[in-house]
Amino acid sequence: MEKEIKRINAHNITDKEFFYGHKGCAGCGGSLAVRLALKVLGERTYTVIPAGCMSAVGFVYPQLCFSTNAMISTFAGTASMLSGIAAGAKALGIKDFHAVGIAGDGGTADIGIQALSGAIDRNDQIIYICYDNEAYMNTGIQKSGLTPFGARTTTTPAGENIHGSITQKKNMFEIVAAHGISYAATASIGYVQDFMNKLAKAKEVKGTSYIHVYAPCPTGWGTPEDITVELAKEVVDTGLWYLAEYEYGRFKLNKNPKEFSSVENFLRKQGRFRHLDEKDIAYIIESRDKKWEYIRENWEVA
Amino acid sequence: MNKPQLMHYEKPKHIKDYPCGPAAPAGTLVVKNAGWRTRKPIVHKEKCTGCCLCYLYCPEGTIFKENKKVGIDYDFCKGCGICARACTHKAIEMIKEGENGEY
Amino acid sequence: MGNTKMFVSGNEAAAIGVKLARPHVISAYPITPQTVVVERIAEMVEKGELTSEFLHVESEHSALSAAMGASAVGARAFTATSSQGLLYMAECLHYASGGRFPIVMMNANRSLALPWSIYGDQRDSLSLLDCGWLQVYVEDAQESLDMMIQAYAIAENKEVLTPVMVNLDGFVLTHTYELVEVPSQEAVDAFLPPFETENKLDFENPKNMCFSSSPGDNMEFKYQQHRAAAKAAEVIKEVDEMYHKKFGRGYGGLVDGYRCEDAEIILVTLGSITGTCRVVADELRREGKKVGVLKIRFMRPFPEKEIIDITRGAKVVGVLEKDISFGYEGTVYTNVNSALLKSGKPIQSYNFIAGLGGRDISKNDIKFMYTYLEEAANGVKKEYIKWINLGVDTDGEGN
Amino acid sequence: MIEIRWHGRGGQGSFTASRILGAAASLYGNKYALAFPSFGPERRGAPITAFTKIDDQKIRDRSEIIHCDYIVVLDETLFAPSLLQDLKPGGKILINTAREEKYKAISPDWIVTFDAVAIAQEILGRPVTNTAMIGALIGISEVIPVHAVAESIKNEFSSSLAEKNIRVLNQSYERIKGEWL
Repeated sequence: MEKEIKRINAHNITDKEFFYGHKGCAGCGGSLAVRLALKVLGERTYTVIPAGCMSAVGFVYPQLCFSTNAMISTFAGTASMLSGIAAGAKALGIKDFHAVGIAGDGGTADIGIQALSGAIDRNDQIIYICYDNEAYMNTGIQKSGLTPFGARTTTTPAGENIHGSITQKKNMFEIVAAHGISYAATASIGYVQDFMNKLAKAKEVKGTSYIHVYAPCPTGWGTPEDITVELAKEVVDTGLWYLAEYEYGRFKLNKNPKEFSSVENFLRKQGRFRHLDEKDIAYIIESRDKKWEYIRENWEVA
Repeated sequence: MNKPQLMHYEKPKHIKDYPCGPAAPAGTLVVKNAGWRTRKPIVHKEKCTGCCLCYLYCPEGTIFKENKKVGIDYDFCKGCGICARACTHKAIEMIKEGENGEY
Repeated sequence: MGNTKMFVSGNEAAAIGVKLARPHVISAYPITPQTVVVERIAEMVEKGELTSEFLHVESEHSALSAAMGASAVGARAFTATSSQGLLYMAECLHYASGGRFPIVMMNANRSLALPWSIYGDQRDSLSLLDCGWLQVYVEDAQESLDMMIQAYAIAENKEVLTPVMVNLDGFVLTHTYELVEVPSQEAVDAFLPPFETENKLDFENPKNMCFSSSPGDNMEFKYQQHRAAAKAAEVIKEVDEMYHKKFGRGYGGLVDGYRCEDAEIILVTLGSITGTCRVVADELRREGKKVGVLKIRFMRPFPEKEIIDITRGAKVVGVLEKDISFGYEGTVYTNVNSALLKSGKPIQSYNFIAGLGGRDISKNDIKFMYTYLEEAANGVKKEYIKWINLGVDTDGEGN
Repeated sequence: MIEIRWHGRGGQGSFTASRILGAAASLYGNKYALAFPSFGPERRGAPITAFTKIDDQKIRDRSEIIHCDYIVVLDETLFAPSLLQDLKPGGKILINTAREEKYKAISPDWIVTFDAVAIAQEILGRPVTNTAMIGALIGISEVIPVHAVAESIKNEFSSSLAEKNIRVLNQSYERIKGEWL
C-alpha cells in the first residue's frame, strides 16, 4: 500500500530559495528547518508561521523574507489559521497546493496544542511542522513544555536547589499519534535526508500530517553557531531524540542505533546543561533507556 | 531568478503609498545581512566536489550551485560556519571578515 | 422566485441571512445563546442548500483564526459567538481588523462572568469597542437577516475592508420567533457580488501577510485602518439605501431616529429594547409629550454627526444601555456625550444603566426614564447615572 | 394585542405550542406575532413558561407578558390560584385536566378545563398535549382561524405526524366548543 515517493536530495531539490534574507541568528537551526521544508513543499504552498522567532525574523516590513505565500498567525492560532486556509482554498476550487504551518516548541506543545488537536481531529488537509529548539527563544529563552530535564532557561535557572528544568519533554509525537493522525514523524536537521523524505511523504498524505523536527538554537543553548547541525545529529546518536514515524496506525522506528554515543559529551557542549551533576546525567540516561526499552518492545523497528 | 533580489526601497511619503493592510509582495528584500559577519566562508574551488552538503545545511540558503561547484551570496551570508564544518572535503574555509581585501 | 415569509427566531433569521450571503467558509464554536445560528447553518450545509466548508473548530479563538485563514486566500468567511466566547477570541478580533479581513460575525449579546449568566446584556461587545470591528446592533429578526447581507457588502467594500460584528440581544432577540420576509437568492446574488480582494495570498502574486512593522511604519497602518473604519460611515448609508431600493427595507444607516423631529426629550437606545421604547414613546406622544427614540445602530463607526443633528432641538437626552464601565458610567453614554459636547449646544444628558445580566426592562421602566428626563429638563436636580430596577436599597449614589 | 402565556414542563412542548400558534397567526392568519420561551437553563421536567403575542400590527415590545389574555396550563401540577392575578379583565386560564370539578370550585368564571390527555392518547397514542391545548385555546378564543393553525402544524411536523396532530387540533377545537358554549 505504501506509495513509492520520489527521493529528494541536494541535487534534485529546487534551486529556488523561499526563505531568504531573514534576520535569524547565525547558525539558527529553526531557519534551516523552515528553508528545507519550503524547498521540498515547493511554490504552491501557503505557509503559516505564528508569532515567534521565524515570524519575527522573516516578516518585518518592508523586508519580507518568504518568497512564497506566507502569513503570521496569532501565537495560538497556527493550526486553526491553516485549517481556514485549507478550507478557503478548497471552497474556492484552488487545486494542487499545500498548506503548511511551522511553529516552535512552545507554539506547538503549549499555546498551540488546542488548535493543533482540533485540526488533527478534523483531519484537515494540512502539514504541521514543529521545529523544536526546546524553549521559548523569541522571548529570550524561557521554559516550554518541550524543554528537557535539566536544561537551564531564564525561567528554570540552575542554582544549588534546582538544576534547571525539572520536567521532561511532553511527548508531542505520541500525543499527536494518539489522535489517529494520518501521518506523523519525528526528524532532526542533523539528518536532513530523513527530514526531506518525511516532508516528501507528508506532501502525499491525505489528511493531516505532523513532523516534529529537532532544531538546535545556538543562542538559547549556549553553543557555537557552527555546530548546530552536528548537535542535531548527535542528539539522535545519543538516543535523546529518535527518528520515527506513525502511519496506518503503527509506530515505526527509522533509526535504531546499536550503541548510543555519549550523553555526557553531548550535554557538556551546551551551556544550558553545564551545571548538571552526575546524578542529573544518570537520571537523563535512565529516562532515555526506559524510553528505548518501550520503543523497541512496542514499535516496528527498522 | 532563484533567490529574491535586493531591491531599492523608498519609505512611503503619502499614506496611499502604504499597502492596504499589513500585506506586501512575497520576497521583498531591502537590506543585506552581510554586516552580521565577523567571519566569512571561502570556497576553495579546487577541493569542492559539488556534493552540495553545504548547500543543504546552510540555514540562510546563501550557497548556490555553480558549474558543479558551489558559490556563496555574500550579501546574505551571516558567516555562521556550518558550511565549513559540513564539508567533508575541507573545501570551505572560514576566514576573518575583511582579510581577503573584500568588504 | 419572489420573497417568502417565515416565522423564525432572531438566530434563525441570522442563519438565513448568512446562507443568502453564500460564505465559502463557516467556522464556529457553540455558546448559548448563539448556538441555533450554527446549528441551522450546519443543517443548510447538510441539505446542500449552502455549499460551504463548515469547520467544527475547538474554540472561539480558532473559529476566528480559521475565518482569517479563509479570508486570507480570498474566501468569504462567517463565524458567530457570544459573551465569553467573544472575549476568548479578543486577540483574533484585533488581528482580523488589523489584517483587513472582511469577515462577518454574529454576536449574541450576553452578560459576562462573573457571576456567570447566560442572559442578555451588551457588555461583551461594548467592552470590545476598540477592537477595530464595525459594530451594528439590530432590533428584530428581520433586521438581523437583512444585516447579515448588508454586513458583507459593507465589510468587503474596497475602501472599508474591515470586519463587521452584527449584534443580536441574547434570548430577547435570538430566541424570539417572529415573522420575517426572506428575499430570493437571485435578488441577494444581484445585490451582493462575489467577494473579490487584492488582500489575499495568491499563487499568481504571492504575498506575505500579517507582517510586523517597526515603530517607523506601524502608526501609518493604524491610521489607514482608522480611516477605513471612518469611511465605512458613508458606505453603510449607501449600502442601506441600495438595500432599501432593492428589497424595500432600509434602516437609516448609522442611526434610526423615531419621532425625534420635534422631540424635546430623546432616549438613546441600542438593540432590541428600542422596540419597547417605540411603544412607550407612542403612548407618551398620545399624552402630548414631545418624546423621541434615537436608536444607535452602529457603535463603530460612531454616528457623531447624526447624533448632533437629531438632538439639535432636544432639551435633554437620556442614554439607556445594558452596559457599565465599572467605576465610571455606561460606555454608550460616554460616546454620546462626546458627540453632544461637540454640538456646541449645552444639552443635559443622563445615563440609565439597565438590563444587566438579563434583567427585564419593562414599559414602566421606560416610562420612568422619560419622566426622569422630563423632570430634569424642568430643572429638578437628578443623578447623572441612574441604575434602573435595582431590587434592593443601596444607600448610595445613582439610586 | 392578545397575550398568551403557556405553562408546562420542559419536554411537554409548551414552547412549540407558542411557536405553532405564532407562526399560524403570522403566516396564515394575516396577523403579527412574537413567540418566545422563558429564557434559562431549564432542562427536561423543569417548570417552564412560553409566550405568544398576537396583534394586527408589528409587535415591537419584547418584554415578558405579565398580564395575560390567556394562560394555558399544559401540566395541571403547575396550576396555582395565584395565576388568576396575572389575567387581564375577562381573561381565561385553560387547564389540561380530567378533574373539571376541582377547578370549577376555585373559579367557575375564570377557569376553563379541558381533558387534552384523553384526545392525545386517543389519536397520538401518547399524552403529548400541546396541539390539543392549542385547539382548545382557539376554541375558547377564536384568536385566529383553526385552519391557520392546521397549516402551521403542517409546517412543523413531518406529514404523518402533522396529519395526526391536525386531527387532535380539530377534535379539541370541536370538543371544547361543544362543552364550552
